Amino acid sequence: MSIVRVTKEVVFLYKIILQLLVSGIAMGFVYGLVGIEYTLIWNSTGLLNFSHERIIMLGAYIFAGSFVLQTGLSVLPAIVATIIAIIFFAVFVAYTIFIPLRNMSALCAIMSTVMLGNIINESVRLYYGPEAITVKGFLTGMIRIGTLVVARAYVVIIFVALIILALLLLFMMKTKTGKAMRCVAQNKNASSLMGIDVQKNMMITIAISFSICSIIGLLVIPLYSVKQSMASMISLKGFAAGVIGGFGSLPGAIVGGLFIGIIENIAGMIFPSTFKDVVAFVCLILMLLLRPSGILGKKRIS
Amino acid sequence: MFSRKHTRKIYAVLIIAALAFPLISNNTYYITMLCLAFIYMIVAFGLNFITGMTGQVNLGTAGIFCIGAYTSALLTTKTFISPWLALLVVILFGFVIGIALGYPSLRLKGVYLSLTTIAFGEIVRQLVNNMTDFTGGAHGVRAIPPYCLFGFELNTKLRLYYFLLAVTIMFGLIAYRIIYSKWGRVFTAIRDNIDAVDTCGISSSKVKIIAFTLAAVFAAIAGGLYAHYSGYINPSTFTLNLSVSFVVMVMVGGSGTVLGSVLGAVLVSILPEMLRFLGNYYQIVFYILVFICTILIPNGIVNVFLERQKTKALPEKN
Amino acid sequence: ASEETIKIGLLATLTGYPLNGEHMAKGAQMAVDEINEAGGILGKKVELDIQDVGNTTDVGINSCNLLISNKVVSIVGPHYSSTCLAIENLINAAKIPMLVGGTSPKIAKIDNDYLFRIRASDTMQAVAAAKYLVEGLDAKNVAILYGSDDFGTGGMEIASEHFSSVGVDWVAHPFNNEDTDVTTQILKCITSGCDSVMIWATEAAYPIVARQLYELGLIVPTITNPSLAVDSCLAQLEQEWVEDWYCVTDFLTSNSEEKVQNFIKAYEAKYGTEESVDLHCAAYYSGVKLVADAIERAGSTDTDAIRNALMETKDFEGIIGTMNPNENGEFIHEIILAQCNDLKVSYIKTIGE
Amino acid sequence: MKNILRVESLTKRFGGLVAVNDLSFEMEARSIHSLIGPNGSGKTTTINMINGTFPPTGGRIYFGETDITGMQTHKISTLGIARTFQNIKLFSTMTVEENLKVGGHSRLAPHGVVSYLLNPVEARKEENKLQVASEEIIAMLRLEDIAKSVVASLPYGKLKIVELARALMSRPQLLLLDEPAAGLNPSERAEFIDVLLKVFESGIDLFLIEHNMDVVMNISDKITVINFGSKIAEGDSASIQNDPEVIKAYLGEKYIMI
Amino acid sequence: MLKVNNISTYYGKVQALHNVSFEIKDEEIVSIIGANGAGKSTLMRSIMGLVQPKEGEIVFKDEEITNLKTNKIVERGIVYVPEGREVFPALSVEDNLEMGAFSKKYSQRILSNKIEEMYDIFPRLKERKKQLAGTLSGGEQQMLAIARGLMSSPELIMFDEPSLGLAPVIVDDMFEVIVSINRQQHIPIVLVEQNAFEALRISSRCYVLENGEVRMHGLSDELMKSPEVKSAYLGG
Ligand SMILES: Nc1ncnc2c1ncn2[C@@H]1O[C@H](COP(=O)(O)OP(=O)(O)OP(=O)(O)O)[C@@H](O)[C@H]1O
Ligand SMILES: Nc1ncnc2c1ncn2[C@@H]1O[C@H](COP(=O)(O)OP(=O)(O)OP(=O)(O)O)[C@@H](O)[C@H]1O
Ligand SMILES: [Mg+2]
Ligand SMILES: [Mg+2]
Repeated sequence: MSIVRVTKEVVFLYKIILQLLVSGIAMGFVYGLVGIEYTLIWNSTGLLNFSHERIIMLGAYIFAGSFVLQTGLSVLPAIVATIIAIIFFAVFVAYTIFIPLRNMSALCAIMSTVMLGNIINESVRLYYGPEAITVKGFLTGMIRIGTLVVARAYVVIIFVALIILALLLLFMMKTKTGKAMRCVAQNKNASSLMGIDVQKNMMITIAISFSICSIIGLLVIPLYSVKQSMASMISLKGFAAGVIGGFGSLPGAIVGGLFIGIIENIAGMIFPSTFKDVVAFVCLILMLLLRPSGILGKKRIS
Repeated sequence: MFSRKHTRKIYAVLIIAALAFPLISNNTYYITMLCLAFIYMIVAFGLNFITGMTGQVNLGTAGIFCIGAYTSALLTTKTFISPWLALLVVILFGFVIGIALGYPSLRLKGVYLSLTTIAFGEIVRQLVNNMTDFTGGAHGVRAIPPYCLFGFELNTKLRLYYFLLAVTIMFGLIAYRIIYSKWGRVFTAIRDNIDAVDTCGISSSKVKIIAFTLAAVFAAIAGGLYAHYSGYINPSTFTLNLSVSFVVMVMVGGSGTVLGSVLGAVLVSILPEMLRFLGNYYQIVFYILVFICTILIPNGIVNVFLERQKTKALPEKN
Repeated sequence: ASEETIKIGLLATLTGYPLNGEHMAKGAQMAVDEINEAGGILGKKVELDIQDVGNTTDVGINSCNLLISNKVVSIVGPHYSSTCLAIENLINAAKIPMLVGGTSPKIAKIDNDYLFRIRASDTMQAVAAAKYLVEGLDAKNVAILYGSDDFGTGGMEIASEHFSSVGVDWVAHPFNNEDTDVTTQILKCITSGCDSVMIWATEAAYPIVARQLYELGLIVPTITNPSLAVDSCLAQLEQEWVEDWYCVTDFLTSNSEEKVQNFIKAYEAKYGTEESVDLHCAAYYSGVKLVADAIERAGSTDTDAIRNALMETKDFEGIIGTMNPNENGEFIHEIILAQCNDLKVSYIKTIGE
Repeated sequence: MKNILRVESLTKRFGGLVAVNDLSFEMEARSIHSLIGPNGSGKTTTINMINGTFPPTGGRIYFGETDITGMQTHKISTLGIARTFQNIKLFSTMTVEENLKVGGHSRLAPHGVVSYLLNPVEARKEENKLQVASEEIIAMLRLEDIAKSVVASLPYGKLKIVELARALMSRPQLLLLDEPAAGLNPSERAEFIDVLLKVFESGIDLFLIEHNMDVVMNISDKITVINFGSKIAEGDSASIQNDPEVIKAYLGEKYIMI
Repeated sequence: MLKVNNISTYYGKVQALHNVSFEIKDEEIVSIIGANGAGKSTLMRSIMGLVQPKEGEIVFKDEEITNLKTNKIVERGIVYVPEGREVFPALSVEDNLEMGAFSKKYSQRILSNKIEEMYDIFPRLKERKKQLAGTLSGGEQQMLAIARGLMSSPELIMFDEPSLGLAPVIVDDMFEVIVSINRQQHIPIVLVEQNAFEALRISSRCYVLENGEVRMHGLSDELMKSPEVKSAYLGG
């Protein structure tokens, strides 16, 4: 009798842990995708884009607010239109901010991107209003595998993350533009002496990074709906994912994301659940102190 | 254009203006706003050592400020000790945090350090928010008693104003003496080339920790003052946004100068209020102004006028 | 100029999260417009001075001081208890009555003669919800999921106290407002073997919590705080996530009472039909009307007179309930119980104190 | 004669690469000692280890009688070893004078922050000392005209001298110079030699890495030549110039003594 | 080939070049000498568009290039090997070389041939080909910078103090390489050098810069004999 109960409990616990792992992995890919985007911009401009959370949000708003609700486009054309709109925006931002200021100090870069984010945020509030927007039926639903459940959106996210990762790796390693990006990040003067169009290169980087942001924005709509704070936590954790995985390494970002996703879910089970985020950030700090190069990162040279 | 000598005159004018202000207008609105600006100034003075001078971006100042505020608030409301005694504990905490935060700064540079400080701020906020039994959680702490000075309770805005003004001047003086001293030079040297600092026989680790500790002590003390100024604190104040505001104060005002921190703190705490007439648009206008400042004058407003910066190398093309 | 108009202040969260200030402002503005159309009060026009409180104490303190220095005769709002707590001593010193929408039980405990509350307190709401779970839905083992902010924590404390007092088992699991995943919390509830769920959190949390409760299969009788009944919140949910959920609320568009329906019509006529009418519109509309009524009865704009008149209010018909102040300055003593079906929240009954 | 510097079987590996291999040499007090060798032979690596930039993989380093192997850079510096860098490391937003003052910080102004704040008189004294010392060195190296310029705007050649000046501010016993004359033309080099000799006469021993043979051969008391991290020759300039191995590996057939 | 007409360049308010004119014809080696801070590098940077001259014009193969962006100028066929190496520190030696040919659309095969060519000139680089450029020794970096400049088979090369930090034996080799590039591939070369003696020896003409102005110019052999040049730049 009691043995039966014990085994039942064990099975129950096992299922719970499995479910936690699966959810952790799913969230991990969200973080990882965000981390990829950070890494990309970091690799190619040596700057960190702190407005990124707001770009994710902006993408979601443009998609849901402008194209789906106002213009009434169906989902697929709306996605394309959103990415195009965001690319235009990226070009604008690149030529007005990043390119003229390409020699600015890290401090200045951080502050100006933070402020850019704030401006985007307020503009969105003024234009779309403060209320959350939803796109009914977009990527909703779930998938059951035995007793495990995963939201359909997560599956799409994992899929898209892997595709983006693969494409970016190919792009960075194999194409000339991709290689030029790495040079521009290291030494803009020398890059231009190699015949690299530094400005165009930066613009492309920013456009790619912004489009990835908007894709992230679209993907998380079914999870958090379109509101101004939708990306605040994932962007912070995405940051952490990038660092834990090894800053500068694209696959590292995914690994870091998975690490955080799983650790925080398991920690949430052991500690009071609200300490989940604390655990994630403590991991970040420990990682930075013990192995600043991250899980996959190479040692940096000074 | 003015040189360092002129800044003395400017300080004198500013102090006289601040002393006289309540005589001209004793509108609580303005007085309170200035009180807050004074508190922010102290934080900015401290942060200037790290962000303005050693060039490390600290985005966790709100966390230190928060610890200062909660330490003082909890000690005075739970154990009923005098706010002054609590202040001693706050200073002690400032030291400890400064060293604890300074330590990672030895191994991490640039964005890595910024990230750590963000994480630190976030950890503090979440802990304060979620350790409900101890900190009162999201409800915050209320009825924090005011400071007492020579038997006077600093319970009116005017008394508080003069008290905070005096404290701010004191910290401004300390900051001024540090900036224009060998320490100021070494802090800047750390930003410019850290390897060379060590070969000059100076332990760069020690200097960094000194900078962080100074900043932490300043921020913690300001936090303590803040708790008693506002009488009520809750975790929602101490967000990343606040940390960003502190950096904005240092940057927009003028990094590496006391006058810059003064100007920055006044701008950041008062400008949005002055823009309220813009209604719905006041925040965005404020952000746009700050944004323009950061990109057009990255060294801050004051440095545009300081003679020294003229000889500075211009960034080259590409 | 202040001689010719009567200024009423409104403190609303117009910037920063979470946002609801726009609805507050619209509701209050509508009340002011109606009053002015009807000839104003005491022969003077009423002017609404709207200030943003952001979501930090600092901005709250500044805006409150600004209103005081603008010589408003009373203040309506703010909506969040933490902001109320931060500025309550200011209005006490300035002797200006303030009608807040913060529902935290802490507010009632404050000894402040100028502080009034125009919404049902959390104590009432949470106790009503908890009671209904136990008595109406026969809960034996409740799981409380609550936001870790002051609102959620307050509700959880009250409800859990009630559960303990009637001998019902309970567990409570908090989440942060920024949380993007509450699987752990829900799994913890499931492991506790709960037979019903109570959710106490701000609107922002619902899309995630409701979705994951459904996905993870914790489909049991569920009751929530008023957020669920807010249209903008419902709009973010799918039908199957919240089917048959209960909630307590102070305002319901489907409430068939005439004053409510008239209010909704007027509001939609003024601001268009896409605007969703919610409790923020209704509560602060009522607040302004209440102040106007008090000024009229006081016959002067002296703030002490207004305060006294407010205390003497009897059966003032607010949109979210009949308003009668108790000794703590609380005006609302009734709450609606409602149920969500097919993403529509329908009225079940009104529960008194 | 006493040794001021003694290096015993010094080895440094970077991964699989052996940059310095079992290198031993001694430097006498009151001498100018040069270390030369082909590019990438481990010269910079050697002085990096002497000054504590990174620890050696093996071997020991003695400064006088003190074992300084693996000590931290700033400690080594306070013991009396200063250095300049091959890729100039100056405080670029500061003026030349300020750079020098930082250089003198540890020797002339050793007080901590708290005592600095509490004792303004002492603080003023320290600052004066720094001022006097920096003026002295500026005069000695003839940097008066650029003393107040911000370093970032100076041409390469000047920067080398500023760096030397900063190193002198700590009044070291031993100065490690990594290609100090690179970027100077022959006439400037001739002047520079005078400066170096003046420095030497003021009581500072020089350990010199340099590819300009006019500098090396004219002032060195002893020259150590390394290749692939190991010593291939040692002696005075005459013997080095005629050493066939050195000619083959480093000087080249065309080298003629000037 | 390249003609610089009366350019003046400023850093902020400080004028670094005063009305400098300069010319290089097909197939010649021109050297530029001058004291520290004379403005030699500034002249090079002005030509490359790294700093914009305020006045004057720069003409390359009869087309004005004065206000073109650096990368466009490189595409026209001018390569500048800057002072201070400026290698890409986080790229390997081989990747650095590859980037040298960025402006050219080489096939993979030609690219590897080119790289092999460079390894022949500087065997040291071959030994270090997988090493990150930032960890190379100073001289190795200098070799890499020179080799990287040669990668794109330019129409004009400008070297800024290429001998800086190189061992004597390598310096000899390097000057030989420069001469042979000029002789065999008929590429004109601008050589900024502190090693004035060598520079004058291999160049046909020479410019002497002083305080941002052209002080003298003429045939190298003649300048070499000038007492002024001798005392100021040749060390006696
Ligand atoms: N970035 C800069 N900002 C301000 N002034 C500069 C800058 N770069 C160079 N200068 C000034 O321009 C003048 C010319 O410098 P340049 O580097 O062209 O000299 P150079 O002849 O190449 O000297 P060197 O032989 O030392 O390399 C110098 O007086 C220098 O101070
Ligand atoms: N961090 C490192 N990682 C790998 N290899 C390194 C590192 N630092 C130096 N090396 C290698 O060690 C060897 C010695 O370098 P070092 O800088 O000591 O040479 P050097 O004698 O100073 O040469 P130069 O005269 O060119 O300056 C070089 O081949 C270099 O590539
Ligand atoms: Mg070297
Ligand atoms: Mg030069």
